[in-house]
Amino acid sequence: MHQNNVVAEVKNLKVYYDMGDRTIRAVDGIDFTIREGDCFAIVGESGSGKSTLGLSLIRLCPGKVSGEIIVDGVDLMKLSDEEIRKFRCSKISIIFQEPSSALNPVMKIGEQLMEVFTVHGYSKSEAYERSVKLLKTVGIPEAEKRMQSYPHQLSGGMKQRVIIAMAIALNPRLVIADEPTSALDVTIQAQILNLLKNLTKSYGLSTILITHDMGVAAEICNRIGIMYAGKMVEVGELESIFSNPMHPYTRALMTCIPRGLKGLLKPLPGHVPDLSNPPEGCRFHPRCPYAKDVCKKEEPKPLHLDDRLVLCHRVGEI
Amino acid sequence: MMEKYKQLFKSTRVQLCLSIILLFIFMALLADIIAPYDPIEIDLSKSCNPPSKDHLLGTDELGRDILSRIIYGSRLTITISFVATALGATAGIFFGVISGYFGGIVDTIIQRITEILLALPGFLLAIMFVAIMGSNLWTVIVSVSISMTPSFIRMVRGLALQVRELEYVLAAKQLGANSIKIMFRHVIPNISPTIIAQVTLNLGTSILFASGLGFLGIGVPPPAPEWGTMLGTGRAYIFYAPHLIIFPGLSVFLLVLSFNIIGDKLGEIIASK
Amino acid sequence: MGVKPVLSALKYFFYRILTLAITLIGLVTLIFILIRSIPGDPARVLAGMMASEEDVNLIREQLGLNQPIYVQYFIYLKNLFTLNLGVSFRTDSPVISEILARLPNTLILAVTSTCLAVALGVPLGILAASKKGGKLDLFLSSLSIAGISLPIYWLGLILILIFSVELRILPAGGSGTPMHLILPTVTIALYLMAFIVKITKASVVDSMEKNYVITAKSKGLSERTILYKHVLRNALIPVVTIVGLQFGALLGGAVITETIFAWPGLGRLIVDSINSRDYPMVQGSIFIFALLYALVNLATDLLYTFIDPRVRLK
Amino acid sequence: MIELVRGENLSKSYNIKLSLTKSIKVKAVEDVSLSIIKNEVFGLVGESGSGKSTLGRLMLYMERPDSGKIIFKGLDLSKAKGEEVRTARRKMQVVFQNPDLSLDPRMRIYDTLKEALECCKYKGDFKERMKTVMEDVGLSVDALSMFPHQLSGGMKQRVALARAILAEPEFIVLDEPTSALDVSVQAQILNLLIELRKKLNLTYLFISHNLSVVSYVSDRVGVMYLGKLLEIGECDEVFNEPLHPYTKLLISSVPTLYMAKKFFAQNHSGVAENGDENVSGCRFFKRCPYAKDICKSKEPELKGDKHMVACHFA
Repeated sequence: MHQNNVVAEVKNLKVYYDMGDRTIRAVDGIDFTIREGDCFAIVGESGSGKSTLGLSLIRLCPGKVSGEIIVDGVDLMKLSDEEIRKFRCSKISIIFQEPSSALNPVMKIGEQLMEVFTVHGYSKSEAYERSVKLLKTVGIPEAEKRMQSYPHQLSGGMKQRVIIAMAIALNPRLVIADEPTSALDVTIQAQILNLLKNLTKSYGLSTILITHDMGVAAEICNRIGIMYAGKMVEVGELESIFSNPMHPYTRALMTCIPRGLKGLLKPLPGHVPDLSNPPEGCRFHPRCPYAKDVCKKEEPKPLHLDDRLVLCHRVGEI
Repeated sequence: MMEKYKQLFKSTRVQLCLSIILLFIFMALLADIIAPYDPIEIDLSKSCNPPSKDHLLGTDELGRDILSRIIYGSRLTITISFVATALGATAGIFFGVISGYFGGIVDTIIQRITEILLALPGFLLAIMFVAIMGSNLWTVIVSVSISMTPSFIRMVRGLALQVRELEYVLAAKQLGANSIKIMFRHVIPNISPTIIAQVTLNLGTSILFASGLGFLGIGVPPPAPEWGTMLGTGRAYIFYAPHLIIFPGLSVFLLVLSFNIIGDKLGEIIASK
Repeated sequence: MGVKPVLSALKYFFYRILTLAITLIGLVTLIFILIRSIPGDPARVLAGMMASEEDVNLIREQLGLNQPIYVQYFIYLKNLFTLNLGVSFRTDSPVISEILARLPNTLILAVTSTCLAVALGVPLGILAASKKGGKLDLFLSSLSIAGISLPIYWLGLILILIFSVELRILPAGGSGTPMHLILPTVTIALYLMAFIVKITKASVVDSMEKNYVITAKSKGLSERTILYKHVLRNALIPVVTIVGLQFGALLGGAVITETIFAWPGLGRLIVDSINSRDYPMVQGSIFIFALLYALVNLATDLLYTFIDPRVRLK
Repeated sequence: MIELVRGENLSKSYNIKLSLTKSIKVKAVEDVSLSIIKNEVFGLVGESGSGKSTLGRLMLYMERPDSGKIIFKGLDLSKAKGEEVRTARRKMQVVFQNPDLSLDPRMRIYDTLKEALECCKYKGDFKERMKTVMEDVGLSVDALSMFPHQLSGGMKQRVALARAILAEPEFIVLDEPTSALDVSVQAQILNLLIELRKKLNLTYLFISHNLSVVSYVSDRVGVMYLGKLLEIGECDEVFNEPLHPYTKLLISSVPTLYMAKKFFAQNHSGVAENGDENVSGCRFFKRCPYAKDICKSKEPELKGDKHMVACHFA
């Protein structure tokens, strides 16, 4: 279907946290590919490892990371600290969840925004001009005035716009958005999602959107990956996953969400496992209504069906 | 929570500090038995003798054995430190919880009084009280405890203000639990870790204050072997009998350091939640 | 700036001055009550046991002790706030002139030691924070907690022992030359520095864990730039406040240091007056101390509103 | 249709400090009347700052309204005696949003429930009663001996619910009970709530910012914006045929799994701001695409029979 260029490729990515007496395997062998213009959603519940994944992609994760992260043909894992610094923001950037804590409270908005340019070699005056333009692009009224504002003088939605401006400032190849709207009200969330959608189009950005909300994913993404307990259990085109979810967890997620339909929801029993001691075999088997003996013993191998990838022993049977 | 406190005792530094504190408490309790000499009896023939076999830490200007004076002095220091802190902390918790939990006019009154007491740095406040009330063991204890009470009230009040808005307190209120019960069952237990850390630090500070008063000659009056008082009288002989000031000061330092290290570690553990 | 923000800042300033005055009135009222509540004739208490009947009568006259208690109280307040602090029993000169003569010495000591402590303590605190968990951090942190636990009077004596008794390079006490300033300054500065190292480190470590640091990293800033540009700007705000408050508390510590080094400041004046039962002098110097302390705290608060944009007076 | 609780003309405002000199009065709830019918689930939706939680607390009489009254089963609580109020409040229980703050971290579950039973002066066997309630909320009896930190978020919410139903309430305010939970756990709790309501004959006031959750559990809904109720009606009616422009905006803002029509949300760019509630006209005026002059000058009343709306043009 897509013959576009590959922007990023993640191979066998693992992130472990060493806690002394135990190891938390937050991300445990994940592969995926981002193509140009893709908006790839990574959906999972808390404790699925999705935020760790996001941070590790830009090499800001404090845990032990292994595997390959290839962005624009360069393996980030092989770069020196100095090289990765230059890579950040210019090739790969990130948008965080909490707009109120992500900005430095004692620095002016303009100063924080201009910094992105100056650190990557722009002159002060050029940085200023570009920053003002950028603020206008992300829909902040009175941009010149706002350059002189401090973060606490802006609303949550406005702060998130500033952060988005920073992320797209140098026109990077890949933007990671980690729950960009979870801290915002729903009407503001709609505005921000809309902005992200428009920017992706006009800038030709490729994005990874990390979220717990299937609805948010559906809103702006074209491909989707479902994470559960450190594993990517299903990856595919948005429409095809929504019309035909193959993994039992994906199905459960979709039937858990109230959608204005009356009648009882079908909740999953139990909760997300402890990642320092995940279940043997398929990590989902204790909560899975279709689990058989094989699921308890053997870890399922990735199964490729057309454009779909599923991690389940019982694909096709259920 | 208990596991966190266990973590405290695992640290070697804390173990060392605890042993030092216990050593001084032990000295205070058994002073009559372990002290080699009478701490008060004067023998001018032995004035300012340097440390020797007979007098391990030497003798002071009036020929009294310094080791014995330090041993008996630990009684005063430990008493002052624990009693003053207990008084200050009790008053601080009492007024702080009332102020923070009930708010309103009671809060305003307590706050104003606290502000007045905070109008002077703690040590000066203690000096002011002993200056007016005169110097003896009890006025020193009361002055030191009053000097630590206002900041204690402030801290406890702040904590109580936070806890009273917490959901489990609101839920208990909705069930009809009365305020006294809520205070003892929810508020005080939940602010106790921070209080314990603060109390530990105050044990050290109260020693510094009490012996500071002694040093200035307005603390526990001579001939009582109070460490600060010993330093104050001994400093006149600094040019030819430095041992008079080295050992009492070292005792103060060790004890205060021990309390401070434990208090710091406690604070660290609470913050690591 | 328009007229309105200036007005609002002025309003705040007057509000603070007003609360300051109320607090001071509270404090002197407390002293008034305490002195009156001591059993016996207040005039006799104030004059001391050795005073002659004439002196006692003179004091009774001065303080209006023959009049009803509320009149006494107002006379007392009026006297304090017009800085008419009475006459010293010991020297027979006005209390206020004695105090004013000593005050500069105390201030010199406080300012030099604070400067020294800040100049050394802040960089060391930052250093400890940036090497958090390492050997240097352990060393500096241990040194800092030891410094805080050191009884300042003992530290002073030990310094005298080393530099005056053994090495004979610095005077043990007195005033007059810059040499005399060194030991008292170092004594206070060491304690204060230990304290500053501790809070600076805590504040810097705290700021380094904030989300905006990750944001800064994601922009491609180097660790060094992040520390100097982002972290310190946040971390030093509480440090400034605490140093301000400590400067006030230093005035209390001055009592001890001035006594050790025979430094003719306000602190030693208090101790000498207490020991010679010169009550007007004690009362007067405590009042002046409280006034100074309050002014320093007020200045610190105003400084805080100036350096932190979040509370800046609009 | 029997009315259980009624709030009449409730208002509540808080002082919020903006800077050292400036503080503003935020009207969290302003002149809101709400009647809750026995056995219904009334859903209250609104964004942050809409005052929905404050309204919930007022209905519980947990906070006293500045003006207006609460009538529980015909009893005006503002006029009732202390003991009557306590009994009434016991019949009105609450479950909060944050499972970590809902339970005292230093008390075992058993003690938390015991406290509730003691407060209700329960006469029977504590153990038996707890066992029944734990079964009701789907927890095993083993959990009684545990501390909150040993339980998952969903289990903590179940305990909070158990504590509430121990008092045999008739009315429960559920303040965002599932917002801190994962979707799979949220579904468990929502189903449990529906089940319990049938079994124990309960009435809920369900507060949430999540429209799909509210539409799933509610019979009737109210939409709040900056301290005012803008629309009330049967759940299906409000969600399918919203009358107020704000309700329309809210509904079209929700990301759904279906590609819904997004015209309204996409063409909208306002924010609710502090102070907007102080305008003389409609509070949604600034953000409303249909606003006319009258909206600026005159505040619309909440009108209608079953489906009520506060808009000049509905």
